[in-house]
Parts: sequence; C-alpha cells; structure tokens
Amino acid sequence: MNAISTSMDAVRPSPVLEVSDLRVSYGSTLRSVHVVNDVSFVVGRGEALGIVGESGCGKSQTMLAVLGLLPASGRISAGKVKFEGQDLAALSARQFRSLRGKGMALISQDALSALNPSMTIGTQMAEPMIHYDGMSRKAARDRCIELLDLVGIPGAAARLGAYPHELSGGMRQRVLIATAISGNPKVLIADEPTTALDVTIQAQILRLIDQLRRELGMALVIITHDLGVVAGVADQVAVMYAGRVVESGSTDAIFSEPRHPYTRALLEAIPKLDEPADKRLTPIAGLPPDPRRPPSGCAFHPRCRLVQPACREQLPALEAKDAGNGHLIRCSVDPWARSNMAPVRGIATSGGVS
Amino acid sequence: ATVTIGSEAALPPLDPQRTTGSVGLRIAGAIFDTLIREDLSKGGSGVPDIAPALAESWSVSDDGLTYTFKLRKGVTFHDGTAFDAQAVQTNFDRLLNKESAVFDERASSTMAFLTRWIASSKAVDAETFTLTLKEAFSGLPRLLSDRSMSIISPAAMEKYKGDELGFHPVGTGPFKLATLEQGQALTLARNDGYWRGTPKVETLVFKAVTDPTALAIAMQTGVIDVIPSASAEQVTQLSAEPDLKVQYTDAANFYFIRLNMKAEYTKDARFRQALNYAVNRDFIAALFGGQAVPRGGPVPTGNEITALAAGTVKEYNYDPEKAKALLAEIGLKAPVTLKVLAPNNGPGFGLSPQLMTLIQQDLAAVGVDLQPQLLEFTTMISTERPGYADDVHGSYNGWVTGAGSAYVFERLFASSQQPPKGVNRGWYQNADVDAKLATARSERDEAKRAALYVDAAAKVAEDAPYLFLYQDRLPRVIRSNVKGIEAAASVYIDFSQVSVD
Amino acid sequence: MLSFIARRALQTIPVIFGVTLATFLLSQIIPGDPTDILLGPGASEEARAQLRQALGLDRSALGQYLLYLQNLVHGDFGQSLTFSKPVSEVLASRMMNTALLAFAAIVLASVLGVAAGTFAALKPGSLRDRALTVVVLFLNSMPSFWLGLLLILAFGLQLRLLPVSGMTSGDGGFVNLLAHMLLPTLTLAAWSLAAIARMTRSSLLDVIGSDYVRTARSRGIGEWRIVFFHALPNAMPAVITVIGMQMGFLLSGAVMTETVFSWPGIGLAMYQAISTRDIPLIQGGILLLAVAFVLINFTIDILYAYFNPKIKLA
Amino acid sequence: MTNLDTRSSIRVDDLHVQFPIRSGFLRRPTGAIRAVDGVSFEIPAGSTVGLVGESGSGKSTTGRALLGLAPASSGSVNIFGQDLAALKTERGALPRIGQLVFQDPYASLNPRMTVGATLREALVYHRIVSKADCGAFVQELLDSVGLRPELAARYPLELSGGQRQRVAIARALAVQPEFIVLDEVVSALDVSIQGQILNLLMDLQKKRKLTYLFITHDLSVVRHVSNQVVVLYGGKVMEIAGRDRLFAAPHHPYTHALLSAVPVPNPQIERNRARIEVRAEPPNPIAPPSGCRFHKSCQFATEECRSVEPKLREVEKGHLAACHHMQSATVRRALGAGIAGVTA
Amino acid sequence: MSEAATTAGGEGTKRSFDFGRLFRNGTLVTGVGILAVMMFVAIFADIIAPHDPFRANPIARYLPPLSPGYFLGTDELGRDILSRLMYGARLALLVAVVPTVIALVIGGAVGLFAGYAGGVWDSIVMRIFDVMFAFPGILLALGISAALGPGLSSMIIAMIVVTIPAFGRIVRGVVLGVKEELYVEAATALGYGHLRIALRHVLPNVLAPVLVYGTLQTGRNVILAASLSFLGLGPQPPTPDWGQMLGGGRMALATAAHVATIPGLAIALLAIGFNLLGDAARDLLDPRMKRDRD
Ligand SMILES: Nc1ncnc2c1ncn2[C@@H]1O[C@H](COP(=O)(O)OP(=O)(O)OP(=O)(O)O)[C@@H](O)[C@H]1O
Ligand SMILES: Nc1ncnc2c1ncn2[C@@H]1O[C@H](COP(=O)(O)OP(=O)(O)OP(=O)(O)O)[C@@H](O)[C@H]1O
Ligand SMILES: [Mg+2]
Ligand SMILES: [Mg+2]
Repeated sequence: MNAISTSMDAVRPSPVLEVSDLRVSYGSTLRSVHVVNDVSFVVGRGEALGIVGESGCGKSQTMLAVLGLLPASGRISAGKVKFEGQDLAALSARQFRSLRGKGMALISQDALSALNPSMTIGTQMAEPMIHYDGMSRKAARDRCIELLDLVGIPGAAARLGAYPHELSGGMRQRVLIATAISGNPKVLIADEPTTALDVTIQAQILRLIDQLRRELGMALVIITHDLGVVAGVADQVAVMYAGRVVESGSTDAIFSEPRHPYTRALLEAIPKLDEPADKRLTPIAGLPPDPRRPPSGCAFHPRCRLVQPACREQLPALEAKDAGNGHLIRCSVDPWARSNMAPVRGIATSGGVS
Repeated sequence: ATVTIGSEAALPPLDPQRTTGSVGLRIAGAIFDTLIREDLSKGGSGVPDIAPALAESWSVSDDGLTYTFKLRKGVTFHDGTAFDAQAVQTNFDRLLNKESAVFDERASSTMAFLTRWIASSKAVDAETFTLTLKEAFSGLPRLLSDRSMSIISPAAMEKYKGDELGFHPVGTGPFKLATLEQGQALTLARNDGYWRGTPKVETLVFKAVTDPTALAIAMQTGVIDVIPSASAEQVTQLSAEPDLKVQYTDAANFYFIRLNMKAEYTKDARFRQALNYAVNRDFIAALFGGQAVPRGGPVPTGNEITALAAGTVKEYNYDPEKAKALLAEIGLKAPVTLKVLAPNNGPGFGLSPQLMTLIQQDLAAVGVDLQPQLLEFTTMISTERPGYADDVHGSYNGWVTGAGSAYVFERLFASSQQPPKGVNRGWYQNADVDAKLATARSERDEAKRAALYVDAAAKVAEDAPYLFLYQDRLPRVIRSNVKGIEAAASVYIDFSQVSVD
Repeated sequence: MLSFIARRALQTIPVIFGVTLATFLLSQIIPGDPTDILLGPGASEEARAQLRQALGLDRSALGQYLLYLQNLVHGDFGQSLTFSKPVSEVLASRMMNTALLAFAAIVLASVLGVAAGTFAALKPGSLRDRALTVVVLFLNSMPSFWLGLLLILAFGLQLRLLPVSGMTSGDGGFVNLLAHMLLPTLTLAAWSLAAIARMTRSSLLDVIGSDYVRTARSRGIGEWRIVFFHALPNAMPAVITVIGMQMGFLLSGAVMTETVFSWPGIGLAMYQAISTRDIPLIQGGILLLAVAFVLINFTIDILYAYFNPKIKLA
Repeated sequence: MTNLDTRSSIRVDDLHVQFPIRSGFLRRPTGAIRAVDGVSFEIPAGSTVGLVGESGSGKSTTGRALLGLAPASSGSVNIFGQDLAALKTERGALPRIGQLVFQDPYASLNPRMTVGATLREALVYHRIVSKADCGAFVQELLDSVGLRPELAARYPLELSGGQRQRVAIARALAVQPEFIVLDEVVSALDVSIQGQILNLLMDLQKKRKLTYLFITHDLSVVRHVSNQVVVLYGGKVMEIAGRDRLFAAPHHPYTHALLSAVPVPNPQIERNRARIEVRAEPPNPIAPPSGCRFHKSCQFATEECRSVEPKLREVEKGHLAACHHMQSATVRRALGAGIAGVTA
Repeated sequence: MSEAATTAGGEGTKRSFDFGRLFRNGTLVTGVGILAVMMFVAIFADIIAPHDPFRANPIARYLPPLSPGYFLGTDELGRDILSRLMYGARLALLVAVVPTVIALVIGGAVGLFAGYAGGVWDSIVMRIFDVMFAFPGILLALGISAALGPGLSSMIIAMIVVTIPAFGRIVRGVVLGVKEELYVEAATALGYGHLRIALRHVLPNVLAPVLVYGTLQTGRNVILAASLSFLGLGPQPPTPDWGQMLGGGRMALATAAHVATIPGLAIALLAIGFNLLGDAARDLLDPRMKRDRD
C-alpha cells in the first residue's frame, strides 16, 4: 500500500520528535540502574516508527521518559528530547502538561486499567476538552460522539454513559484510541496497543491506528514485541535490547536484510506462517540480562552465537557501518556486512542461520 | 449566687430512705429535713450535737420505750403539702406497715437499722407523733438524725412509686429540685420560705466528676466550688492554690480488716493481736498523704466516747517483734496464708489495692502471707453479707454511718448483730461485751452509759476482732469565697447556711 | 442496587439475632446476684424469691432467653440496677451524647486523616511524608486513654485552657459544649485518624501509580484534577471501608474516652455498670453498640457499593 | 476421521460444560455460562492437536474438562479406551494418564516449595519411585527439561519465566503421563524464550511418545507444533482439519478471518494482504445467538445462518467444518484470494 | 537439548539473602531493635532491675525521675518505677503475644477450613464470625473480663475471643484468593487429596500475609491488654503491669505526672515495635499487600 513512501531513497519528512542519547535511571545516583541507555531516534511528520524488543528491554521507559511521565523514583539522567525542535527539558511543568494530549498522546497497553474505572467514558473523554480547551459541555459531547464514531464504536451517543468495565476489550481499546486522538496530537505513542487482544481484534485495531494516522497526519510510535505487528504498520523500526537500540532503519531493510545478530536470532526464534511448518526453530539461548547487572561489553554477547573476544570488552557504537541510508547497527562483528561477505567463524557451524 | 458541689461518684436517685452512699445522702440534706438534725454549725472535734429540726422537741417515757415528738408548725413541703404528724406517720408506714399503700420493700430493708427498734408509730394529733420501741434504746434520737430518715412529702410518696420517687424528691429542705440530669448533674433552687430562714444562695449545683484528677482540675478552673470528700492527691494538688482552702472534718469513721472468728488462725485472739502489731500504720498514713491517721483500736476520733476512751482502750502500735513472739507462742508453722476480700474501687476505697500491698508487705515480714482478693465493692458486700465462709479470713471495709454514736459498737460487735440480722459478719462473740452493750443501750445516765461503752470497747480492743487500720480525716476543699461550711465532724454539709462572698 | 441493599439487609438479620444470643449468654456467665443489688443487703428471702420470679430468673435458660427476646421486641431492656431506671431510658438519654462524640470524632478523623494521607501521598518519600508517617505510627500505637491523660495534663493542668470533664459547665451553650468536646473528640479520633491517614496514603499511592492515572496525565490533565477527580474517588472505597470499621471502634473506644473524660455517654454508663454488676445495663449497652455497629457496617457497604460502579449496576 | 481402535486415541464426544450463574437472595442458579457447547474431536495417540480460538471461546475449559478438572454436564471423554467418568472414580488414575501445563508459569508453581520439593511431591505421592530414589529421579527430570540439577534447591521466585515453565513441564512429566494438555504454554514468554520451550516440547513428545492437546491463540505456533487443528468459536467447533489442509484451504469463514489476521513478520506480505474483518463482538456465552454462532460477524451470513445451526460436516477426509455455505463458489473464491501469498 | 546448557548460565536471581538490604531498612531495624530491648529487659529483669519491684515505702512515694537511686522515680507506694517497668515487660510481652498466637492458631484453622471447604460451611462459619465481629473489640473483652471476674487468665481469654474472628476472616479471605491460584489447580490436576492441598499448598501461601497481620494485631493487643488492665480487669495488684501502673498513676496526674506517663510511654513503645515489625514484614514479604483493613 505504501511501498513507495519507505523506499530507500525517499527523503525523510521533517522531524517532530527527536530523541538523542536518552538515558533513564533508577535508584540513587551512586548505585543507579540505567534501564534505558543512549537511545536515539527521530520520528518525522506522518511517519510510523516501530520499537521492538523483548520484555524489559526499556521500550516503555523510553516512551514514558519522552512524555515526562516517569515515576518519581526514575529520572532522565542524560540525553535530550525535542518536540518540534523544542527541548522538552526547558519547558515548565505547565507547558509540558499542555503539550501532552495535544502534542503527544499515549495509548497504553492494557485498556481496562488505562481507563478510570469510576468515571463514565464520556466524562473521561470530555474532561480535557471542557476543563482545558474551554469547550461547552454540549460541544464536548458532540466531539466525543464524533470521535467514537471515528474509531468505529456503534451507537456512540449511547455509549458515553457507560463505565469501562461494561465494554469489551476491543471496545475499550477503541475508546482509548479515541481519547488519545481527541487532541489531534502530532505524535501518537502506542505502547503495545494490542497485546491483550485477540488476533482478529488486533488486526482491526492496527488498521484503525494506521488509518487514523494517515487521515490525521500524525506521527506514530508503536511499541511492540511482535515483529509481525511492526512489519505491517511501521515505516521505520528500532530494535532494542537491554536498554539500547541495537539496530534501526527502514522496515524493509530491517526485515529483508537484518544485520544485527540479535535481530536475526529474533526472527529465527519464532514460527512464521510464511515458512515451512516443520522447520525446527532456532531459539536464542539464555535469558535477557538483568538491568541491575548488565554484562560487560555488548549486552547481547552472552547469548550471541557469533561472539568474538572483543564483544565481551567493548560496547560497540550504533553506527551505519556500510549499510547506508539510515540503517544503523550496534555490533562490532557485523557478520552480514556487505563488505564482509566471508562468513565469520561460527556461522557455518551454527547451522540454522540462512 | 450559685455554689457548685463536685461529686466524686455518679449521682444516685434521691430517695433518701433507699440510698445508702454518702454521695446521695449528702444531697438529700439539701432537699429534705429530718425530725432531729445534727448541728453542723460548729467546727472542732467531737461528735456534733443533735438539735431539733422538724421535731421541735421530744420526750421519752420513763420506761424508755415511748418517744413523743412535738412537730414544728407552719412547715410545708416543696409541693405545697402541709407538714404534720400524718405526714411523718406516712413516712414510717412506708418503712413499717406492709399493708400500707406506700410501703416500700427496699426502703424498709435499707432502714432496718432504725426500724428494728420500733414497735409502732402513731400520729396522736396534728403536731404530736409517737414512736413506741420494742426495748429501751437511748440512741434513738441520734439515729433519727441520720440523713436517710429524711421526711418525704406523703403526696409525692403516693404519686411516685418504686424507683420513680428518687427522680421526684420532694421534701421540706432549704432547696428544691430544679433540673435533674440523670447521674451527672443536679440543679437545686432555693426554697424561699424555708423554716430556718431563706438560704443565702439561689442555686446549688451538684456535678458528678468521676475522675479524681478531672475533679481537681474542675476545682482549679473554677467550675466547681466544693469538693466535699477529697483524696490525698487532690489535696496535694489543690493546697497550692491561693483561693482554695482545705478543711479537715475528722468525722468519726474507721477502716479495718474485719476478721473471721470461725476461720483457721484468725479464730485465735493471739493471732489477731499479732496481726495488729505487725502492721505499720505510719506507712498507711503516708500512703494517704497524711489524709488518714493511724487508728490501732476500735474507738475513732469524733465518737461520743473518744475522750473517755483515750488511754483506757488499747491502741495497737507497730511492733513486729511482738507480733513474731505472739505467732511463735501459738506455734504456727510458716507460711500462714490469709485470704482476705477487698474492694477494688469505690468511694473511700480508691487506694484499696495499694493498701493491700502495704499490709501484704508488713505481714510477710512476720511470716504471714496475705492474699487479698480484689472484688467490685458490691460483689464483695454480697459475698460477705451472709457472714464469712470458713475459708475467708476477713475483708477490708470501713464504717462511716453513725460512727459518731457509741451505739456503733453494738452494731459492729454485738453477737446479736451476726448475720443475717446485722453486720457482725466476722462472727465476733464475747458474752462480756454483749452484756455491757445491752446494759448501755437502755442506760439513760449519760456518764454511766459512756463508761459501759468504754468498757466494752476496751474488751473489743483486747480481743482484736478486727485488724484496726486507720481513720480517714475526710478533707474537704472549699473555695475561699464560699462561707458557712464548718469543719464539724460530719461528712455532711448544712447547705442552708452556705453563702458566697 | 436495590436488590443489593435488600440482600445485604437480609444478611444482617441473622447477625443481629446472633448478637442477642451472645449478649444473653454473656449475662448468663456474669456472676453476682441481681437481687442483692436491687434489694440491698437487708432484704428478706421471700422478697428475693418474689423478685427472682418477677425478673424471670427462675426459668430455664431457654425460657429466660425467650423472655429476653420478647422483652426486647417490646423495647424492654430490663431495669438498670444502678440507675434505678429502665435500661432503655438510661441508654436513650446517653445515646445522643455518645453519638455526638463518636460523630464528631469520625468527622475529625476522616477529614484530617484523608487530608493528611493525601498530603503525604502527593510527595512520597519527602520529609513531610516521613514526618507524617512517624506521627501516624505514634497515634497508632498509643493507648487512647493515655493520650487522653496527656491531653488533660497539657490542656487542663498546665495550660488550663480547656475543660477536661463532662459535657457542659456553668450555663452551657454551644461554645461551652464545643470546648468540652474538644479533648475527648481528639482522644477518640486519634487512632482512627492514624488508620484513615495510612489507608488514604497507601490506596492513593496505589491509584496514583495506576495505569489510568498515567493515561490521564498523558492527556494533559493537571495534577490538581488528577488528585481530586481521578485518584481520590478511586481511593475512596478502601478509605470508606476503613472509616466504617473505625465507626465501630469509636463506639467501643468511647468506653475508655468517656471514662477518662467523664463524658456522660453509654461508655461511661457501661463502665459504671461493670463496676456495680448492673447486668441488664451491661447487656443493653453491649447489645445497643453491637447493633449500631452492624447497622453502620450495613450503611458502609451500601456507600461502598455506591462508589463502586461495578456493584452499583448489579 | 473416526478411529476404530479407541485405545489408540483420546476421543471427545459432544462435550458440554456449563458454569452456573447464581443470583438472588438464595444464590440459586439462574442461568449458565455455556463455556463448551457440544465439542467433539479426537487426538490420535502420539500426535498433537492444536486447539485455537479467541479469548473465551472455551479452549481452556475444554482442556480442563478432558482431565476432569471442569465439570462436563454432558458428553463423554474417552482416554485411550478408558472412560473419563470411570477414571475419575479411581484415585490417582487420571492424573497418571493426563497432565496439564498452564499458560502462566509465574502462577502455576507453589511459591513456597522449592523446585525439588514440587517434583518430589508428585513422585512420592503417586509412588512413582521410593523416597530413597527420589533424588536421582528429580535430577533426571530436571535434566530432561534442560535445567541444571542445582536448580532443585531454588524457589520459583528465583527462576526466570522460561525456567519456571520448564519446571511446570517437569512436574507434569513426573507422573509419567501419556497425555498432556498444554494451555497457552508459551504465550506469557518472551519471543526469544518461546522457541526454547517449543523445541523442548517437541523433543519430549518424540522421546516419550506423548500425546498433546496444544491450546493457543497463536496460529503460527499451532501451525508449527500440531498435526491437527481444532478451531473453536463460542464454545463450538467451527473447523477441524489436518494442519496443512487447514492453513492451505480453510473452509470456514471464521478460520479464514483468523488466518488473515495473523501478522506476519514480513513487510511485503503484510502490506499486500487482504484482511477479512470480524465485525461484531464474540457471542455471549450466557445467551448464545441462534443459528450459526459466527453469523453476526460473518460477511457471508444469510437468513439460513441466522436461524439454522450448521452441523459439523466432512468436507473431505479428515477435514470437517460447520458452515452452511462452505461449498458455495462465491465464498470459496472470496476466501481463496486472501490466503495467497501468506502460506508458502 | 542444545540450549539447555546455555539456558542455565549466568542469569536468574542470586540465592543468597541480601542482609545488607534488610539492614538498610530503617523500619525493620527500629522495630526489631525495640522488641529486642524489650525482650532483653524482660528476660533479665531479675538481674538488671535496680530494686525489688514490690518493695513499698510510702515515705518515699512520688519521687520524681532522676532522684538518687530511682532513675524513673517512685510510684504511689514508693516502689521503684524503673524496676516495675522492667518486670512489667514480661507481662506486657506475654499478654501481647500469647493471646495473639492462640487466636491465630484457632482462628487460622477455622478460617482455613471455612475458606477451603466453602459453601455451607463457609457460610456458617462466617455468620458466627460476623456475630463475634459485631461486638467492638474492647467492649466484648470488657464484657468477658467482667463476666469471668478480673484477672490475667480471664483477660487473656477475652483477648483470644476478640482476636479469633479477626484472624479467621483474614485467613479465610486469603485462602479464597489462594484457592484460585493456578498452582492449587495444578495440585488438583496431580490428583492430590484435599488435606494435602489445604496443608501443603494453600496454608504455606496464606501464612506470610497472616503473619504480617498477626504482628500488627500483636501491636493492637498490646493496647487492648493495657486498656483492660487500666480498667482494672487485668492482672491484679501488686503485679507489675504497665496498664495497671498507668491506672494507679492516674490519680496523681497533677502532682506526679511521671507515674502515669512513663508506663504509657512503655506501652506505646512496645506497640510501636510490633507495628514497625509488621510494616516491615509486610513490605518485605509482600509488597503488593499494602492494604490493611484494620
Ligand atoms: N519504577 C521502576 N524502578 C526500577 N526499575 C524499573 C521501574 N520501572 C521499570 N523498571 C525497569 O526498567 C526496565 C525496562 O522496563 P520497560 O517497562 O521499559 O520494559 P518494556 O520494554 O516496556 O517491557 P514490556 O514489554 O514488558 O512492557 C525493566 O528492566 C524494569 O525492570
Ligand atoms: N470457573 C468458571 N466459572 C465461570 N465461568 C467460567 C469459568 N471458567 C471459564 N468460564 C467461562 O467460560 C468461558 C470459556 O472460558 P475459557 O477459559 O475456556 O476460554 P479460553 O478460550 O481459554 O479463553 P482465553 O484465551 O482467554 O484463555 C468464558 O466465558 C469464561 O468466562
Ligand atoms: Mg512495556
Ligand atoms: Mg484459556
């Protein structure tokens, strides 16, 4: 459908959200734990960025940091977040507040717990409109109905008086999307918006988000652990591991030509509908690291089949290598580099990698 | 002007003939009159004299059996009913005549100490009333001055039966009931036509403050003007206040452990004497912060015979060696365990647990193990009422009512007063004492009578049926500007004389 | 909602029934002969026997219980021995005083407790949060009668600012009543205040950490609105439960407080009743307070349901 | 697909499971949740049957009913020739034939028992080995699920999700069952761990000749592990087919919708897929719709679908579907188009 | 198992207990510290008490604190307050812990049974608990103590009766939750008997929250016991008992405030000790169990 927009030589649109060298830490400054490290990405106007990674790799923390919603015990200890060129750290609490909802909006993972259980959905949706945008109750109500219609909730007017628990999971997720887009945000951040849903409903919701993004011209950051979801929705993909981005680039590039051993391993570890059914999976051995005790060097080295002595000592930088066109990887081995076609020792013996 | 009296306990219903505690009887004195009153206008030690009240005068027949009272004229009850002989007769009907419509079982039993002497009563004419006794009894006028023999309006008596009367007290006294807040507070208004002259204060308020500290604070802060019965701590706390004065009434009373003549050990007089020698009464006085004086014998200060008895009636002193010697003489094998009942609280018994501890310590020093059993006051009374069981060695108790009269010795020590008839619950019996008391009872020569009582008391002291302990000095705290409360030897106050500067 | 109320109301019936049985049994094990106290020491045996019969003391235990129930139904709680009045009258005249004290205390405890808890929860880990935690811990661990004595010591004895006993003094009046109420109310409220503050703090922290509060923030809702319109209403059910339980404790805590401050309520009457073995009054007082407790719980459950949309609709 | 030799398969026949709904003063049952509403299928010994369907479709309940853990109100279950009802009466018999592994590895292990104790308990309780030999057997079990022996001394809290799931599997294996219900065993695990567990399960099946009922909502996983697939919707079977058949040529519109919704990690395919949308909410299990359970969501629904409940019919050997219209040319054509390009 | 070897490598939580963390937990350290001191004093009262706690000397009564030889002064009988406090610690710990433990065992057993058995049994037990619970604690204790006559044993009985329904309800509530846990279903699937499931799988998982509650309840029972003996329903004089010491000192509040305030402080301190321990235990054992329905 939008194959052209992400083609290699397309010029990327002007950036709305720029994150550079972001670090999120918990605990006292002496014994702090960095759950997000050196994370940088740029989302252009109308663009869709997918952030993928396993549980605990820091996806949500990154986005909470961007939105200024880290819990009291956490903090941004380094790096910068810019929204439309404006450094968010320079904003007053009040300015930041008014940026939320209008500049950036969030759709969170669990739709039941993301809606206030003791307020009707109408009240929740209309709240910022009435209290911050000075809309009349009537106008706000009309706008809510319009929004619910937009996300495909039948009988919207009648649903305004419902409490969240009276709606099914799919409907709640739609309500959440409606509330998120109610301020016409420039950036919509969706943190695992479909994990709790059935596949059929997931497909609908993803389509809905995609469609709204196009219609409203929003930029989208979608966080997920499901590679399939990203493949369908995102233009750009960032793969995170242990708090760091290990590979990023256009969706096509990442899926057709994954360069980081982790990205590759991830793709091979899951059964896929488009592959022979009997193919034996090649799981990634071991477990993701505990952020309190990060491994030395490259965080992935204990699980990497292509590990080299250097990997244990030195943390590689996220760099273009020779991939070009914004495709960045964080690997000192870079086994699939074009200039490095001779197989590295270990690939041949490991077997499963194609 | 208003005078507020602080009460250390909840205010009971105001039916004087049913009430036993001093809290209620104290208030009764403000509302009611008796036929004969105690003259509280003079301070100083000694039992107050008796004076005419509703009875202007009285005479005794030669056989000592018939008392004739000439009643005061022109007195009316607060409800307008005229006071006359018929009214007095109705009051006695309430206590004596089971056929009468006003007869009250409870009042009758409460007043038994008086009515047991009376064979019959009669209203001769409007101003003349006679009481015929079962046997000669010279102490009758003093008994009639007891607050519980207050004369109640016959109209009220007919109107309010049972408990109700206590909530509608109607008497001839200096004050009449204005408002009543159950248990907590009571307001009395002056009776303008009072026969002893209009009282000097308009209102009298009685307020129950059951916490002693709070009562003292109320006194400090001016909420209350009089604490009629103060504790040692209250006296200490309040004596520093410039506008308050402390008054010691030294009315007759005694506190003791009554011993069981039927129980092991205590049936032996030597053992009882040993106990009396073993206790350090100075410690007890110290415990009461000087508000109590040691009393090692049966005759309290303020009794009719106190002066006479001095030096004649033995007072035990602290002599543990002697106690040990006596115990050795009996040849008791230690440890000897004594089981004694004691109230755990109640007016007059606030320090009971502490007192028991002290005595325990003293007795332990001579090899006697005292095991006090603390009970609610009422529980204790109902336990001991039929007389001590054989496994109980005695109980801590006190005696205030009528302790000024020599007749109190008969009430406490005569064998005729053993349960169920009386309060000789320790089963004390001494024929000699009984004989002396019986003679004294009808003896009309005051000097002879007194001498007989002194003899009896001396015998009693020798027999030591009690472990004599102490006498409460009954201190009062009064605001300086409140006048007319004299240090007469009585727990009561003559409210008709109270005034405020 | 109606059916919920009805169901809940039906549930209280067996409980109240059980409560009457329990109070009855309590009186059965209390030693002491009521005739002693009623008639005084000098009464005759036949008078005693008569009274026993009149009181139904000669019947079997079951017979006595049935008589007791029958009397209860007619509003007859028996005759108080110390007050020489029907127990119902004694309790009725004092119920308002206790209710007044308990009500003032629960209002004070709720308002201050919720305010303090909220104040602490807004900045968890801050100095004020810690200070408050310590205060709450102290209030939570202090015997109320001791606190009462300390207050008497401070305000009555040292500062001589406030009256320390009874309900009124002098001519009374509202201000006078308030002055008398202050210390007992504070004493009675202290423990509940601590419990309410604790619960408010912890459930508010729970709610503030919840997903929907974060979502509300992500939509640009201000802190003030978050706390008062999003967090507090959702923290309320837990707080209300605690407040409800506290009401029951306040009624019983009144025994200690009323004793210390000579407050003429049911608690003081019960204390006096206990020291004089006034069985009917003890029985009546316990029954009344227990039933009040049951009814309060009933009300709280309804309130709880009201705040919880999931039950409201059921 | 009927197998005449019942001893070599597990057969479920017209299984119904209902949970009573109680209400009113007396908590009387006033209705029932029809969680499983007439389900029949067969699991040949040594094979894996995948049970798929959306949340609430009755997958777990079916699995639990197979092991006697959910009350079957009617229908029969026959496990390798023995009737479930009969097995239940004999103490310990059922657990030793069929075991269960749950989705949530964090909740399915007793947090107060060490791994060793958990395994020992099962072994000793069922007298698999004597107490004395227990230790060695525990080691063997741990080894068979790929865990180091020293883990026996740990508490579940000290294990990762994948390790816990291995312990749960070991616990099921302890009683040496022939049949295991695997209820969403990998759904809660990280993608990188999923593969480890799936491979382990497949290896164990081969080694121990196990029969699996594999419950999942993830079609890619089902395709990877099972020989046959049963598709549930609203407590009813929509379609049963061999794995390859089902993915290549689904006959039921619901199966098709399901397939078309699975995201594929391939941008080219994803962008060009036609999706069949499921419009309505899942059927209410208390008052299921008349006719076909799926008719409200089905784009091909006709009047017949709304009133007449379709029977499960054999489309070809070993392939059954419950749809009035599956033979209709339009439907087949419409469905066929969506699948092209997804399955290789 | 190609992945087996690597799976087990270098991850997972360390077995070793983090004592450092415990030590840094101020709540725990303070709570344990207070209780340890109290226990020490209680155990060694004979040795460390400067005076005979019973020795009365009214001549030297109401000595203020810091008087020579009497660090905390003397009471209304001239007894050494410090020594009485030390001996009183024994009783205070006893009446706080013993009734709580007994009530925990009885209430816990009944609650476990009711929660696990469910159905009619549950309803019956819960109605009985409801009735017991309908009597506000102090009041019921007061009634029972009054009924059985004052004294240590009747006070303990009263406290047990009052505490049983609290534990019963808590245990039942937790059991209801635990009963729904998957590991209980797993145990059922493994064919274990009811008794084994109740005792081996449900009970241990109920214990932690119940012990936390128990510790907090012990703190409450410290106060309940003090209240009862303040009212004269506890151990009888001259037993050195804090509540009673406080009651005895009450009458001299104005003239010798220390006699009442010092034992009150001791009571509060002991309750604080248990409360802190309970709070710390709750945070350590189960951070999710923040709610305390008091
Ligand atoms: N409040 C906190 N205090 C300390 N560490 C935290 C806190 N919140 C999150 N973390 C840690 O930060 C890391 C990243 O968490 P994050 O929620 O961003 O993961 P995620 O990638 O979103 O995972 P998931 O897919 O499970 O949502 C985790 O290791 C987590 O343990
Ligand atoms: N114990 C129970 N009591 C009452 N209803 C139940 C019970 N267990 C399941 N149900 C209901 O039965 C229906 C089927 O539930 P089941 O758990 O079998 O679904 P599922 O397909 O496993 O769903 P999921 O994918 O969410 O696990 C649901 O409507 C559910 O609410
Ligand atoms: Mg996340
Ligand atoms: Mg399920």
